[in-house]
Amino acid sequence: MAAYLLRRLIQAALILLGVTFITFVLLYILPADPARQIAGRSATAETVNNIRIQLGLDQPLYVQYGRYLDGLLHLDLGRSYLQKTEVTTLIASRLPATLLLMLGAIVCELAIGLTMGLFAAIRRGGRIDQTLMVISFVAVSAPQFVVGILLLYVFAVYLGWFPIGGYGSFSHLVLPAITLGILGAGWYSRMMRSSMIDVLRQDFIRTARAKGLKPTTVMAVHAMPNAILPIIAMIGIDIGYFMSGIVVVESVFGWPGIGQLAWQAIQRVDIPIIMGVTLVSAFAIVIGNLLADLIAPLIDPRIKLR
Amino acid sequence: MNRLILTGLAALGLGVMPIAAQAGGEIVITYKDDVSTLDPAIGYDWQNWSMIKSLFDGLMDYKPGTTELVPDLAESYDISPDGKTFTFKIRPGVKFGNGREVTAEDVKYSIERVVNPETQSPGAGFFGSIAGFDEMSAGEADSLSGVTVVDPMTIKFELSRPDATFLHVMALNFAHVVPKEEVEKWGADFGKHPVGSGAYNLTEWTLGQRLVFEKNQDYWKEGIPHLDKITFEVGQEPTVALLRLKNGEVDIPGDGIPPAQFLQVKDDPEYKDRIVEGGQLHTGYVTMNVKTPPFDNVKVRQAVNMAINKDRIVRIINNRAVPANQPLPPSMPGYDKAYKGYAYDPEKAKALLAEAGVGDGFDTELYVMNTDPNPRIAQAIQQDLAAIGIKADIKSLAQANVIEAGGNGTAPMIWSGGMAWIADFPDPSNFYGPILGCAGAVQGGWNWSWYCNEDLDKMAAEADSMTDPDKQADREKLWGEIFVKIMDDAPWVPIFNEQRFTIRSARMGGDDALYVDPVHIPVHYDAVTVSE
Amino acid sequence: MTLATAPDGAGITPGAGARLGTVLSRLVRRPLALFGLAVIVIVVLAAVFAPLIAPFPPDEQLFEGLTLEGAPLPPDSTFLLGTDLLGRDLLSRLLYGARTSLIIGIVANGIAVAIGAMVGVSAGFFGGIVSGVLMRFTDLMMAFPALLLAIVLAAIFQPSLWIVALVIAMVNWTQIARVTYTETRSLAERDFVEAESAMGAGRTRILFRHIMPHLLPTIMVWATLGISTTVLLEATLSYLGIGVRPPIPSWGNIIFESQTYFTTAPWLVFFPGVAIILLALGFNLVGDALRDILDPTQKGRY
Amino acid sequence: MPDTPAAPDAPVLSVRDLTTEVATPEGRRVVVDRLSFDISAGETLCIAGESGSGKSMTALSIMRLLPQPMARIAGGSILLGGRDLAALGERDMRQVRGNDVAMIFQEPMTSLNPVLSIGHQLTEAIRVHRPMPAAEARNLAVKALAAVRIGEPERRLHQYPHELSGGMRQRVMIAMAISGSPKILIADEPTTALDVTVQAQILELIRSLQKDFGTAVILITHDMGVVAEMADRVIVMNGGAMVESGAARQIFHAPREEYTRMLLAAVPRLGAREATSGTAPPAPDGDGAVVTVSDLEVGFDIVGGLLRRPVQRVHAVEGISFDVRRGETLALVGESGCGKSTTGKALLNLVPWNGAITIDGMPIHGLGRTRMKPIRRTIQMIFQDPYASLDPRMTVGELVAEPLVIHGLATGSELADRVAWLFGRVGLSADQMQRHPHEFSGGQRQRVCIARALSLSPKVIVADESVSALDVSVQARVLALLQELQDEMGLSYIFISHDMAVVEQVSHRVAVMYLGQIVETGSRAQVFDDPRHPYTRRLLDAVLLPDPDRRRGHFPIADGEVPSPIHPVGEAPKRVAMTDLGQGHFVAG
Repeated sequence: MAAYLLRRLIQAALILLGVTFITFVLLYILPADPARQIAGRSATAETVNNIRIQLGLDQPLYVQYGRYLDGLLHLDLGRSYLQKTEVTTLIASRLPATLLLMLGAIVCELAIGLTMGLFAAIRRGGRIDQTLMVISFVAVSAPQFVVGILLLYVFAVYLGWFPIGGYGSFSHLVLPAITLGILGAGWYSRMMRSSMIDVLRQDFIRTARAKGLKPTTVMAVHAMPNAILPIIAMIGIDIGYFMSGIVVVESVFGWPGIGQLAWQAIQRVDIPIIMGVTLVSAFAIVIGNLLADLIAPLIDPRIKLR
Repeated sequence: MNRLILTGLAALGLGVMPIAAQAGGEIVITYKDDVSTLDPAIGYDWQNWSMIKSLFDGLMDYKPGTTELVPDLAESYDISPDGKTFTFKIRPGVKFGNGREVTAEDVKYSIERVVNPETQSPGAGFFGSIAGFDEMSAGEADSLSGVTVVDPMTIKFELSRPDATFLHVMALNFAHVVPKEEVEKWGADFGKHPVGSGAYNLTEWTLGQRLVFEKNQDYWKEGIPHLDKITFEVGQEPTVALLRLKNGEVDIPGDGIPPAQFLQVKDDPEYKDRIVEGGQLHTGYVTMNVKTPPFDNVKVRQAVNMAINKDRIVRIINNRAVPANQPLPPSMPGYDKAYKGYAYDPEKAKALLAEAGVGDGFDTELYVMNTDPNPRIAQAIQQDLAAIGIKADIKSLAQANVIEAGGNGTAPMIWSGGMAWIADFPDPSNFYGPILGCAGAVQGGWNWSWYCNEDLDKMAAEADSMTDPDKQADREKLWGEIFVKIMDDAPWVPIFNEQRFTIRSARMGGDDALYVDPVHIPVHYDAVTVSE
Repeated sequence: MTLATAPDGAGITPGAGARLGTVLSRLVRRPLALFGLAVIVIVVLAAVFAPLIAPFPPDEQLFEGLTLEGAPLPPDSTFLLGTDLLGRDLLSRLLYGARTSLIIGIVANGIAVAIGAMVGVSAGFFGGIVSGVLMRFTDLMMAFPALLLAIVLAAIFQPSLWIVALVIAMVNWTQIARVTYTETRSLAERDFVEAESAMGAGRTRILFRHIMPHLLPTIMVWATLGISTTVLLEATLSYLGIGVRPPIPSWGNIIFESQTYFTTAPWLVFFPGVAIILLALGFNLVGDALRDILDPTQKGRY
Repeated sequence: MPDTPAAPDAPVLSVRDLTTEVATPEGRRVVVDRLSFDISAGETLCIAGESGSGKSMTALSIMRLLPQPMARIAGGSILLGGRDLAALGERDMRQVRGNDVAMIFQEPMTSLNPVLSIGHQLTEAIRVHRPMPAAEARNLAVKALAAVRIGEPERRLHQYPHELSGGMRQRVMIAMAISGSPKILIADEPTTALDVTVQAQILELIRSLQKDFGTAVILITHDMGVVAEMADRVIVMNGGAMVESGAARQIFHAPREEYTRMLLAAVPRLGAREATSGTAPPAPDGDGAVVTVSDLEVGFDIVGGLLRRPVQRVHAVEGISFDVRRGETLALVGESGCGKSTTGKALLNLVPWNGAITIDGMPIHGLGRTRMKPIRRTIQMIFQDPYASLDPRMTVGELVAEPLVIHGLATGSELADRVAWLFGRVGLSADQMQRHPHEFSGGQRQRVCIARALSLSPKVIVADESVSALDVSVQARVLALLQELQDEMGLSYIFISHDMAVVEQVSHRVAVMYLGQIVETGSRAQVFDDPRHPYTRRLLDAVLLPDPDRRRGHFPIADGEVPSPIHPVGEAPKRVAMTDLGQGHFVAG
């Protein structure tokens, strides 16, 4: 186990290294000059060049990258070009909100998606199944902005049940989490449905029924844990998706997540922030996958970590 | 970044407006983007511009709601007859947030800090006329030879050339005064921990969530500011901010009325009275790269000028602008009211193209920033160009990429929207040098049409050396000529001058002009009031 | 993965044409599949005959298409589905947009599925170093922010439909690779694969004739589910400047352009939204049915 | 239907005119046709029949666990203590399941939930009908495990199904079934998937539990040996209907119906080889061995640690040597995990191995796919599970043609003719070629496999448990076919099986394998008539005879787990030394 973890962490480090490298190269060849962004429009070419030299942007790629890695070793992600603040500070300030929304969204996704998938599987081919399938398609195809604003309209403005955006309390979390939950539920419900149909065909379900167990027990205790296995890997992937930020939902609900930070940075070629956010989201994906792999054997004892 | 008031009536009324009776109160303002920095040397976007103005003060300022220059930290100033020496007497007893008095040393320190290349200030270039600027910005000198502290309360600026805009420069945020000890204490993080001598102090900044400004109890101006507290909530979608405004949770949506809701709000009897309209020193234009064929031919450029239906474009943005025919906005001194420009005439445009030898049209690219409504405007331009046979591919990119394409000359045409020139101060010179003069037509410059006319450069230099206030009218006339000459060469298609629309909550008081203040955008935080 | 059989199967299996015929006739007998097929056919016809059906040119900004204040018009007798923010006829744009969206949905998704399946299958089938390299690369790409890649490609290349398709494919293949990898590994363990080896079948044959066909159901699910996300992803890319070039319409970019207007001009979001959902649903229904029909073991089951 | 008072002699369960239908695309099909029977407490009723006879459907009908929504009870009644199960609501039926009627299934591997611990599954079964504190349920669970003779029951509660052997899992299933003290236990092919020695243990266990609890047992099986061993009364079913019923002795000694007689005749009987096998083993002729194996070793590494180095090694085959001559059948006998299948695979180079193997004079060690290809025309394999070893997405015609296509031996009409001929040769009609494997019965599928193996005209066929999944009558026919082909073409077989009765019927020589090594080898007569190794004897003892008068009697039910072939790297298991008993009869030790 320890050896497994260690090996996975080494792998993770290599993947992160790869991600930083690719990102760095891409940003290097990106036709946009950070120095010009900093210098502003009153600057002379000389000033811009001066800034370029100060930031080391005139150096060859490998020198710049080497310097970045050196900083990374000291947990130094550099300072934002335009905000002048440490990237670690900027990301750290956004992290709690991002994590909270991620958690809320995943809980909603699973709650909505798995329930839908479960019912569709039980009633396979029936009217409920078909209705749920259409709903899942609507969910997958709906634009985040529209869903978000609609929910906001109905539940915050019209009914007044929740605050109109913002961050701080549980009631602030509900609507953004549900918005993301609805959208993700489309995928999860499809996966759950097919996975559940597979499980319900298994012999051990018949055994459970033969014991005289209630249908709910058969479902919850015997079918669910088996059906949920392929979905865990998906959650791992999701974690990364949420960590890289969900710009639209964040801005609709005024949620201070990483997405808006990243979006602004990309618009303005604020390379240290882009690198930092990339690194954090890649880290989250890697950790998410690792977690998924670690959780799987807890649910299915047949899976061995080697 | 300055705006001139359009409604001269309001401006007049303002000068005599008594200080409102109500004092105190708290308001909430929302923004979509987080505030990047509040360091006056760094901050250069329209969102932090006025925030910095409320936290810091400079030697000069404008009368609220107008573009009329008034001394601020300066008690008085004196200009030498040759227009090359400016001496300011500093108001005594003004204190920084940390309790220390503002001195001439602070002014010198603040301006040298901006010029110092290590600060990487985007405003350094504004101080180019101060003697010793070149040495300092090249890193050869530690200070500006032209700035002298005469006594603790007197500072003298010597210029290397006459600069008619110098007082405006002294009103820029970049010239605002910062306390050295605080800057050194916070280092690069000063922008997140600003300490100034302004009307407000920053008391809370939760990154990505909110900033809180509280009244500076020691502020030297009597009765200013009116408000006790302003909360800026950031990260809010304008559509949602409007919903919250309707719900009474927000007093001013900082990003204005979202285009999608504009007509709805405008026609809503409950809100239409709360909408404030104002002009701004803004022109939206299309550049044509005069170095790239076929735009190297003036006839082609003129043809393009005639091909674009500006009225329709204005309609697309819900009439929130007026069609433009020259680079200068109408409220800018030097604007030529008589100039008619190129009228919309596709037939004549086609004829011109034929004369230029491209009668069959040609393919080109139109760069545009990717935020609404710019791609839409670009499509309208695209359709108009197609009507005379020019096939323009739209390249809709992030702001930084468009700026890059303009600066390195790869973009044949650029629609300036979203990155457009809004003047930093109300002077025509600000509309020339970087964006139409030879100085800007270099790698990395802002002159995206790469238009360089040596004669006009000379005329511009001449106009800027006319520092004598009495010659102001001549100077404006000269500038007007320059821009008309530019239009003959037609490196741009001026499309429209945008109007600004703001909405405020019912409880917000103060003159309308304060809400479309030409300098303090969107609102003059120091001057507005709130009932309750 | 093809329906056709090897030429030397002649006499033992019916020809490809005959089989396609049977598949079609079986498809048509299922009401849901028939509905799906009808949707796809209608969309394809709309795309092909757009110039004939569309009441207006798709990119003509009609003077009477906007109010004097510049607001789009709701559906009426002239503009059956209303007009967009530039005064263009929405119906015409939807009809032409079907071309873009079909191409994006099918090509981009197809490339993604193809790359994903190829990587997943190779890694799962060959194992060892191949698997290690491919799957680590997949992990790497998965951890890489797709948006950034898209932006850089947008700034470097001339955006065109095919670049868009490529970028979408680059973004979408990793998950498919993972899924097919797992499945291939379990397929490779199956008895009949061993039986083929025992018989002297080469790796290629086993791969193409005996493993790929079994991946079809999984791939089908991903391919059909991917349609709508792909169509919407194209819209996101449009927004970043790497989508199809304006004024070419796509269902995704129509929605994206006008989503903030959905309270004031709901038709601009509603109609393209319904179109995307219907198309995705159509593909899914047909995909589901095909999966059942093509899987001989499912034949005769409920 | 009058209410039946619970008299001591009254049947516990009384089935009358039970009719069950399954919906198919072609319409409804009756799978159980007006079946009636009674069973009393303490009695064992065997329902015997081949696949598709409706015996499992009967069991599922009683449990009301028919696959939904395709199958339903169309008529008749199932009376249990005055209640008609056929008409009971689902809620009431739940009270019956596990409480009055319990069931164990054929596949212990898949019938237990892989993600729940044994303890969970067991206590759940206990508490569902008798609510009680968890601790008490645990005690009962331990008792139940002890009752099915599972060692260390406390520890087992924490284990998961995959950590137990097949026999152990079936015991857990039985423990679960009896934990509710049901009146009736339905056992659907409880031992079919198990090794012979384990089968014997399980049957013994059921019998002793029945004795202790007085449970009525309905045992469903296709194996007449099991019927003879267990039944008080027998129902023979065919095509959904009852063919014959009666006391066990009567059925076996005086079957009234032709079908019953046929069924009994098909059962391979140990020691009856002279009576059934017409062909005497051919004298080993002089032209030497077609296959020689010497010192074959097959091992698999289990990796672990940071660098994924091998930490353990499965010694699947540990130094075995044998040869097979032309026209000869060598049987490799042993139980699961003894290495017999691995040996078969090594012969076709499907697993990496060490040692020396020559096929028809060609050494095959280290040959890649390409160089191995021509050799595969000499040696072919038939796998255990004909369904799993046929690609379900191809038609059987394509499947049979495939080897010819792969080796480029025929194309076009020649190919079609050849395939048609092969179909005919294995007793299938050529018009079935366009169907898919799932449309065939098990026996037919195995014929397809044989046709496929034959298509290359090999000299040697490795038949890995090729008949063990088949019904007896089918098994007999397939065996006859193999025999016929051998006589006709001079094929050599390596016949891998766990079934001593079958082996006795077909083999010329026998090699008994245990833990990867051969423990006894010799001619059929030597091994069967004079078994020397204790393991050989145990295998023979475990064989059930289809004769209720010759029940095996007591068979030790001890919790016998086969020792593991897994050893740490560098620690090879001890090789056994062979003693020559003369005339080719060798025994370990």
